[in-house]
Amino acid sequence: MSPLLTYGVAGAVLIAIGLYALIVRRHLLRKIVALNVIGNGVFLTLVAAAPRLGTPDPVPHAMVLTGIVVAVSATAFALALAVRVRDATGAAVLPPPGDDVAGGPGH
Amino acid sequence: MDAAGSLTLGIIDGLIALAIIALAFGATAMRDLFAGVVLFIAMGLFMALAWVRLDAPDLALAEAGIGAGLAGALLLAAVRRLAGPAHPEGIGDDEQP
Amino acid sequence: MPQLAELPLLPWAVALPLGGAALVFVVRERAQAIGLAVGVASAAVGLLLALQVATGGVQHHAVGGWGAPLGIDLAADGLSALMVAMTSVVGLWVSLYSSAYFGAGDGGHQRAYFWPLWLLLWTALNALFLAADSFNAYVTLELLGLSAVALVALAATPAALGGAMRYLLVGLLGSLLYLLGVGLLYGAAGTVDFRLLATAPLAGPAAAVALGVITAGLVLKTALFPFHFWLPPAHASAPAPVSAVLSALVVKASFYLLLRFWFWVLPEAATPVVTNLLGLLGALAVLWGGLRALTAERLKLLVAYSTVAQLGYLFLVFPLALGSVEGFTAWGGVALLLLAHATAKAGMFLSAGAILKASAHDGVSGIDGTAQALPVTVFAFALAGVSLVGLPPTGGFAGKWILLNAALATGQWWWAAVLLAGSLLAAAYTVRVLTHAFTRLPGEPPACVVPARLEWSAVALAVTALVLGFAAGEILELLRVGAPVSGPVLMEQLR
Amino acid sequence: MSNPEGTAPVLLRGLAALLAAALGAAIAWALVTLPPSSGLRDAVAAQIPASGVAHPVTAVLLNFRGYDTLLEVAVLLLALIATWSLRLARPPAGRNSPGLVLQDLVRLLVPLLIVLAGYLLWLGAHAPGGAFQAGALLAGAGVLLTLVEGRPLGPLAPAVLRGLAALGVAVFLAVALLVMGGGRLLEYPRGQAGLLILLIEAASTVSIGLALAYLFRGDEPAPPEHRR
Repeated sequence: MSPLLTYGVAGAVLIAIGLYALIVRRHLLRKIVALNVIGNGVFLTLVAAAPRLGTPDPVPHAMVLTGIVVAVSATAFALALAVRVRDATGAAVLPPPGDDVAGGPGH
Repeated sequence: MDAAGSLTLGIIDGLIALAIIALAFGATAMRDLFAGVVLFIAMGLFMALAWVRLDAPDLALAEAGIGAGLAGALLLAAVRRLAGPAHPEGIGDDEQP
Repeated sequence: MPQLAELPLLPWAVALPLGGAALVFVVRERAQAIGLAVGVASAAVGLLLALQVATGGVQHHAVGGWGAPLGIDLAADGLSALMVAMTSVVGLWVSLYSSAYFGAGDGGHQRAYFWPLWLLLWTALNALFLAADSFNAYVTLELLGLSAVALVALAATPAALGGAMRYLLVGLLGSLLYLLGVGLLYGAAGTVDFRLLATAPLAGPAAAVALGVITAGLVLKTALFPFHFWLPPAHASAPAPVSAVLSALVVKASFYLLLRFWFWVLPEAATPVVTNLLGLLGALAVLWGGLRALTAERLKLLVAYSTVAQLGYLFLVFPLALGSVEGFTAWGGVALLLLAHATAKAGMFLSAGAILKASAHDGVSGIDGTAQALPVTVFAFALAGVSLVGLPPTGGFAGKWILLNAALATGQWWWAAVLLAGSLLAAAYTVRVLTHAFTRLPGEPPACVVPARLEWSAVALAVTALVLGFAAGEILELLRVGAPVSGPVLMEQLR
Repeated sequence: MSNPEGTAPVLLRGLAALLAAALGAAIAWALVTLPPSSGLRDAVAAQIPASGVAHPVTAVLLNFRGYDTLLEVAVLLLALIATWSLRLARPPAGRNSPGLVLQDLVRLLVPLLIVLAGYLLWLGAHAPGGAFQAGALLAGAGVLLTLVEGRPLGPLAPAVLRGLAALGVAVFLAVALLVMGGGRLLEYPRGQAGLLILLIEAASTVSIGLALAYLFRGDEPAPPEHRR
């Protein structure tokens, strides 16, 4: 098996693991880790899908580099928001999606 | 490259891929948040190895520095903040109710 | 003065709000004045761009001079131009509204952060609508999602923070699925450019899986039933101008990308099963969203559920226009509905924000008597409601009527039934709000404490929704520029 | 979704597992059946001499697809603005005081990291490296300083700090617009591409390092007045 295919399949498995954890785990931090696992899976898939002849194609490498920076930016903000949610609600979990939650007008 | 050499490399690739998968599973399934984050960082380091094997040294550098290093530092800081006294639920006990 | 055709409006439509965002972040003391000025200028560029496309046809700009597939192209066809124009009009009035909405109450915190975040969101919208490159569209999607979530969290209530968190997680999953699909398409075609993808021989499992995950990711971000669960809490708990932007523009961005992929890149993948499934989910959204709006206890939640319902209509484009000979009828109807909803819903959220500033509590019953205190604002709400219901001569009517004709002309009367049922529900929830607003309270009418800019921005948007009905012909003509479907517009009964 | 007991969680977990497995299998299937191709490798190689840099990934990031990178630097700035807009509470002041040895070690490491970052930045023109890796090193130095001293940088006027955070976007955008003239956004004049790319990368490195370091800290050092 070529290394591309090995890591590509590993990427597919990571996406599956991350998606399962994102749905099932309740703690926000774990959901954020799950999203990062999905992200890493997508990055592996991206590179594995691209060049299969000769020397590597730099374009997907540049794309994944962009993806890594975007992912860490999103992770930093998500973690800060999770801490803020915990501070406001007392628990680092998503509040139930119940709609008519009491709350002040949007201001 | 001779057949034995490429077989060895194939085995190494398989082991790195398996390590990444196992660490990803552990990172999302660990009951202890801190341990989960540590596994996630370890996964990032193995990802860097994978990028080396995929002829992507730029990604290896970025993954080690940003993906594992900084994201790991951010996660550890968040674990510490969340483990603070303002968190009555404590850590762990995490399955969907 | 240089010729309109030669102005490089595509890059400026992105560069202007981006530079403005950086500037208002650094020069915080003047954020409001600079932000407003940049907003007005960005709106002008966007509207000029629409004019440029209307008079000069499809516009291209090869960033860096390389051209696809090596470089990234910007492009504006009729659809892009309309989306940018919509962003400009809504953005202009929301900017004006916000300049009076965010006071100095919390040490100027909301005001200091609203402007850079809002201008970054505007940047993302323009960049997304003008992207001719599917990977570049991924970066704009992330820029859009993160700025939208941050703007929701600006409200800082527990409800808003929870809503923002759910919105963020769903949004990030959606973008990652989209990115996965783009990566697979690159593997299959060796390009990420929309036009080159459209001509590439895409077939096999990779193309199918790519389209599947892209659709899943974008449907999640567009809040199509049953993936709408994240929308009402986020849209209802955000500050009012943010709610307006989210409902009017942000959900349209991911829908726009869906159109790019289904109508341009892989139209041959549209089997009746898929198109009817998307249409069915849209129909369920219309009914479910309408019912929930009818029973919602809070005013802004009612308006947010109305968004869930109105987004459902847009998905009728798949069974009615994809692969149909008279495709342009439904295409035009949906585009008109999209624009009418953007302006009407923005007007409705803006007026709801003003009403809530003057009412007892945020329950629907809390707005009793506001028609006396804020007649102008309640008028705006009512006018926006008329367009959402689809009564003549509003833009909502024009869109629904054309869509109705498309459904009947292609013998798919059941979609027409959905349109009618949705209109009845919209009428019911609008009347429900207005009944409360016009309930006279005993005693003196309460003093009006709302700045005039809040009231008149809402009116302007509601009136725009009305005017769209008269401009339907011109809009459809612009929409034909580079349209993926053709055929006459079947609206004889209207004219 | 949040039904404390009963069978719902098992059902949810089963459905989630099914969905995840189906998705993973579909992706693997797509990858296995993908026909071989060379992507844009040859197109990149053909234009490398005109790109101003010798390293293909840097050429793609800062020239061919530089517009992506401009928006990416904007995403990082956005993450910083968004995080600061949350007004996180500062963790309790009594943080564990680091040992003297650690402090000395950090004082030794930080200059080393900064020099290394400069080297990586310069290296990016012709070898793996560049603004993001260099920025990550700077951020690492900032994280160490935050751990030891509570902040990544010495006292700095708030507007200056914000200016440095926005420097990457500002310089990138300014160059992109200035070279446009009558032509295209980000179309470097022949012969000057290498220098302009280095300028953009240097400014971006500062902003990337700063943004990542302050994202680690979490709160804004000098938020709008009258906070809390």
